Amino acid sequence: METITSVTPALAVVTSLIAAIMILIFRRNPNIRETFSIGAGLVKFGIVCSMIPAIMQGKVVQLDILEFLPGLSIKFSVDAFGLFFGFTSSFLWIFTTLYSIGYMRSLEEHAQTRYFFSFAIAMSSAVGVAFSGNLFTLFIFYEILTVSTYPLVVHEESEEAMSAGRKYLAYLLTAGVFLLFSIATVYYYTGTTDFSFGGILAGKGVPEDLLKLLFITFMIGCTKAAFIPLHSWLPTAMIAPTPVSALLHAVAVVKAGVFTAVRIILYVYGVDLMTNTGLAIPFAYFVSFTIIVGSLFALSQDNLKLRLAYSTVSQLSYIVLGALLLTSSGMIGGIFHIASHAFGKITLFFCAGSIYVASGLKNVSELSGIGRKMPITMISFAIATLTMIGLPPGAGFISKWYLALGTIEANQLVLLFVLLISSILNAAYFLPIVYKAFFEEPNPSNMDGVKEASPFVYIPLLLTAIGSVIIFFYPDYFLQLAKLALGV
Amino acid sequence: MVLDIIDVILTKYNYIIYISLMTLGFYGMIGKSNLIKKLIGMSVFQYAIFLFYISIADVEGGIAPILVEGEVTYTNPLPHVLILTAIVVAVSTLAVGLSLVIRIYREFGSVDENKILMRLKDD
Amino acid sequence: MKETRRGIILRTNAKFMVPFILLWGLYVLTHGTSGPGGGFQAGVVLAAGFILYAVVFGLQETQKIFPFRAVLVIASLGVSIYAWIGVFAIIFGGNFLEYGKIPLAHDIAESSKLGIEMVEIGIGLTVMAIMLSIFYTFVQRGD
Amino acid sequence: MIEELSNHLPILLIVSGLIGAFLTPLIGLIRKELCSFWASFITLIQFFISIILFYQAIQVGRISYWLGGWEPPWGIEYAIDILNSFILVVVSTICLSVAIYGRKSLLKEVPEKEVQLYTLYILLCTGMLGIIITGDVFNLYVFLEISSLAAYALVAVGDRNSLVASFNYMIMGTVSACFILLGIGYLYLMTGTLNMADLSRLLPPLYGRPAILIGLALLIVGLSIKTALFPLHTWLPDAYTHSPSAISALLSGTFTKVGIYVLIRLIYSIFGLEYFLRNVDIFVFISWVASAGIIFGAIMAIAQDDFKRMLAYSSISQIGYIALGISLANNFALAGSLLHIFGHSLMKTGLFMVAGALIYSKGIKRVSQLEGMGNVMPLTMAAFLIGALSMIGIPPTIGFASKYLILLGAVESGEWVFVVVILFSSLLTAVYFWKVFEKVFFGENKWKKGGKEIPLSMLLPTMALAILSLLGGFFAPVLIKVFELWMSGVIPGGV
Repeated sequence: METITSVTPALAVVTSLIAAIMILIFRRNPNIRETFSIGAGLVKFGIVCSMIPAIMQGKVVQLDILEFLPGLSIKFSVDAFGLFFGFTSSFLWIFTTLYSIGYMRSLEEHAQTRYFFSFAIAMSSAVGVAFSGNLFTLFIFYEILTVSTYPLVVHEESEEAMSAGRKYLAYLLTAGVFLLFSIATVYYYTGTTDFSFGGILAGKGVPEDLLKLLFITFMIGCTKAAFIPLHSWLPTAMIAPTPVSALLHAVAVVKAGVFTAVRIILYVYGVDLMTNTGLAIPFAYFVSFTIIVGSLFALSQDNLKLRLAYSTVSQLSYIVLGALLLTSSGMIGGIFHIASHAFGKITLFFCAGSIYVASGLKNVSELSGIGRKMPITMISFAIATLTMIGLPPGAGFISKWYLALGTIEANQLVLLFVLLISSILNAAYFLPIVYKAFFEEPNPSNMDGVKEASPFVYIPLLLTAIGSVIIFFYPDYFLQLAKLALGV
Repeated sequence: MVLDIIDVILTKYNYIIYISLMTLGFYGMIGKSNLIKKLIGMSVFQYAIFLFYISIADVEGGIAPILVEGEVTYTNPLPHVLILTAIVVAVSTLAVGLSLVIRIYREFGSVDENKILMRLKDD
Repeated sequence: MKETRRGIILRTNAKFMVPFILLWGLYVLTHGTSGPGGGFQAGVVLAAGFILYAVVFGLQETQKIFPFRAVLVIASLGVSIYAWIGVFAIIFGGNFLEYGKIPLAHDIAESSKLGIEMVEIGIGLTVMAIMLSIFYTFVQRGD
Repeated sequence: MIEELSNHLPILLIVSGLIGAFLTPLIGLIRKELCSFWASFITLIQFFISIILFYQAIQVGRISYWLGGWEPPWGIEYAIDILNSFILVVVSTICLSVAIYGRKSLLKEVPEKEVQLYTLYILLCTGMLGIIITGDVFNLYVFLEISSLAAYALVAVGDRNSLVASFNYMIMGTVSACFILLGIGYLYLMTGTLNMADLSRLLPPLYGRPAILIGLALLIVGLSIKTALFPLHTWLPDAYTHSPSAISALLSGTFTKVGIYVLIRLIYSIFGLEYFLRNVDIFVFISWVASAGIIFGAIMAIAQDDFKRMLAYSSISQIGYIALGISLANNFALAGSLLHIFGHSLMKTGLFMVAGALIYSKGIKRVSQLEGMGNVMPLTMAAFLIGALSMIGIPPTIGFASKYLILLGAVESGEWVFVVVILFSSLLTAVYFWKVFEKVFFGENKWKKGGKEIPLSMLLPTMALAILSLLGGFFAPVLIKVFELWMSGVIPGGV
């Protein structure tokens, strides 16, 4: 594969770091501070986009920064898969920044500088995870992501938030430790941690039992992907301000976990090794369990954000499931779902935040008739719901279609059945909200005087909702990237 | 067997002496609660080691290492020189230790470790 | 230590002893190169002389002759002598403390001897001053 | 002249310190305030000399300086190779930054004692540099005692409890020094030489002799006390807690590291790895003890409320890492240990400086009083944040790089237990630092009025060390390359 050496990937990471410093410097002047946030978002997205032509031609953009030991270096390497994730998250960052400004100012939140600062660093590391060329670099950004999102989780500084923060750290730092262990072992056996499609572990004389153990520790390391039973940090973290939940806990952090899991499955273990060791199918069943149970949990939640969180738990596992099917359609479906879920779920969270800003409501049962008061928000919500369920014209349809194809190719009809059931469950926990919003009479006690919040709040969510529809109609670009990632 | 032991005692008596002194000193440092006695123990401990050094410098039939005419065996002067330095170090340590004890006495009104610890706990 | 009249025998003896102790200290100091002796021993002997004086005539009396500041200065001076001799050796192209290279006398052996003696003087002064300062400190604290 | 002097840098390093220390009283006679500047000046000179020596050592490989022109093994030799010139740089950096930091901090905590303090301070720094630079084991003992004596006295100027802490430290320190002296005696008895290079030549034929083993055991026990290796650490928590903050900062950053350096020198240079692999398998023992220390220190640190005491226990834990790396005895682990010596010096000194800053500005000593300090002293607390993250081992800090290397070393030796220990203790470290973070950054702000940063002369060194430990992760590859130059000579098989 042709490689190009360029500083672009590093620039993409550094942009938001510089923004973070600028945010600190201009902490006394909110307007300039926010200008830097938005500016960095745009610049970063531009930088990411500038790599698209090269990647589309099947090239890889690389940059070696530091070499610790032979085979152990800080290295950026942007391939189609990395770009897929990087593009999605940096694109959505722009909207989230706009939305954050509206949200934070409407609620007159404290410590806004800390908020934007941490946000910028978190984005830096999310893109860093996407562009990492090896496990070592990936780990570095993975940990920075954990630490930089902590202040966002405990933003409220209440006793509840602090204990949520402790839980968050306890899960994610422990996960980091497992990941580190696995990386060290991989390095010891292979002398490298560089990703390459097809895997690096095969034929290196690693004992089979160790391979299996290592896979388990790797997957525990990917606790960010919220597999049940290691999911409970995610609902707890919902105490964070809504934009944080929207971007980080629907896109950046959890997707970093999923992304890492897929990287490990496809680029460290590789298709052949996964098949030979027989790890893929058992783990696929394990992940299916998460899909179903996550949905069941979501059904039972009344708090809107919690319901969304459990939905995320469930949806994330689609992506891993796709990779584990080890068939090209399945893998394409899984990778594609990174984008479709991101657009859908961020819209849903934005909507939840918008409702909270406008009316202070948090629970599903109180939302009767809100669609009449806040039409833009709730229409966007409905569109995003379609994506989540996997109905046209939502982007989720395409990913689920490919996933379903993948299960058939892999001859795993049980998994196909899982997909169907979970779609039904998705519908079961999302559609009642839409129904309530539009077709039930508003309860005057909590609906009086409610109207759309500031345009900073409702415009981003409308755009992301439209985005998910656009992806449905023009999926070629994402599909192309997904296929390139698999070398198809 | 007994003869062996006697032989060891007779030929290696320097080791036995220094080890007994060292043990004695160590006991003083650890076992005594009076800080001054601890310091005395410390000195005994140090000087035992100096004795060891001096004893290993001895060469059978050697004379003091001052230049004289003719073929003579000298004892090894190096350990003496080393120990001279070490003695200075020991004296300095003792001085530091004593001054500490004086200050401890003025602060706590006692040189007994147990009493001092009790007073520290009261704070 | 309070100023009290000590026994006349004690004072007379002390007055008689102190000069000899100091003189002997100086002897030891200057003969360190060719015989048993040297800076450490001489310093202690010299300090012993002053300490004897202090024990008998009282601290204040001694500090009139030898104030605490002077002790500090002498200690510093002594080490400086030692260090500067070493540095001189470097300046004249030798290694640190390579006395032979310092052009004090005609031949290397002679200048070595002189160099060592000067270093010994430095050491002696320092040791004396430090011993005295330890003594002063302890006695003053006793008030 | 300049070129002339550059050949004499090893001795000038020590002599400048000696002259500096003994001129301090004279300068104090002129003006007491000048003493602190004088100490900064002297340590600055030593810092520059160390840097140059490091550079020369990388160029040349080994510099040997003969005191008085006497050829070793008869004379005392100052031998500088990459290992000890690196440690020189580490130690002199810390000495310099603490000297600058201490001006205001010591004045506040221990008023009216500048003259004695700075004399001892320079003496302590010089003694440590002497230990590092010398190539003669007895000379090493003398320097060790010089610096130890200065350290006892410096610890004793702290609060009321510091006297007892210092006394215990002195007793332990003297036992350790005596063991070292005795160990040296045994080596001398067997080989008839005190020169390190000479010893390493003469020892291999004597490997089987019990007297050598006794000497080694005595030396290792003695050095373990000096480095506060668990379970011989008992003097450390009290000494660090009760001494003035600047002194805790200096001791934590340098003195234990010097002990570790001597341990490395002893094991890898003087005895040679061969001995341990073939004759005495002491590494197993050390590594288990070190692991126990890592866990013990971390757990004790969690239980502390006193900020400095917490840091002190954390030191015990971190020293365990270094010792573990040494005893794993492979390239990764040893490089990791060397890196951790550097990293831990930076971070722990920085953290103690933060502790001193809290005492300076608000008189706070306890973690529970720290609520909302993040708003009052943002820069100081930012330094604390970086230092603590580095201590936990969050990338890209230097703490991460070094722990990762030690981890790789453990994996390479196939010692899975130690792998678990290293990883688990990182989590424990996170627990005790996070306890502080929560208070500092997310606690209720009780200090609405009078929020003020510490003076610049204290803030700058603190920030500088924090930034260094952040950037250190990026320098790590370069340093590892440098270490490899040295390690290729001592670890059979090369890198």
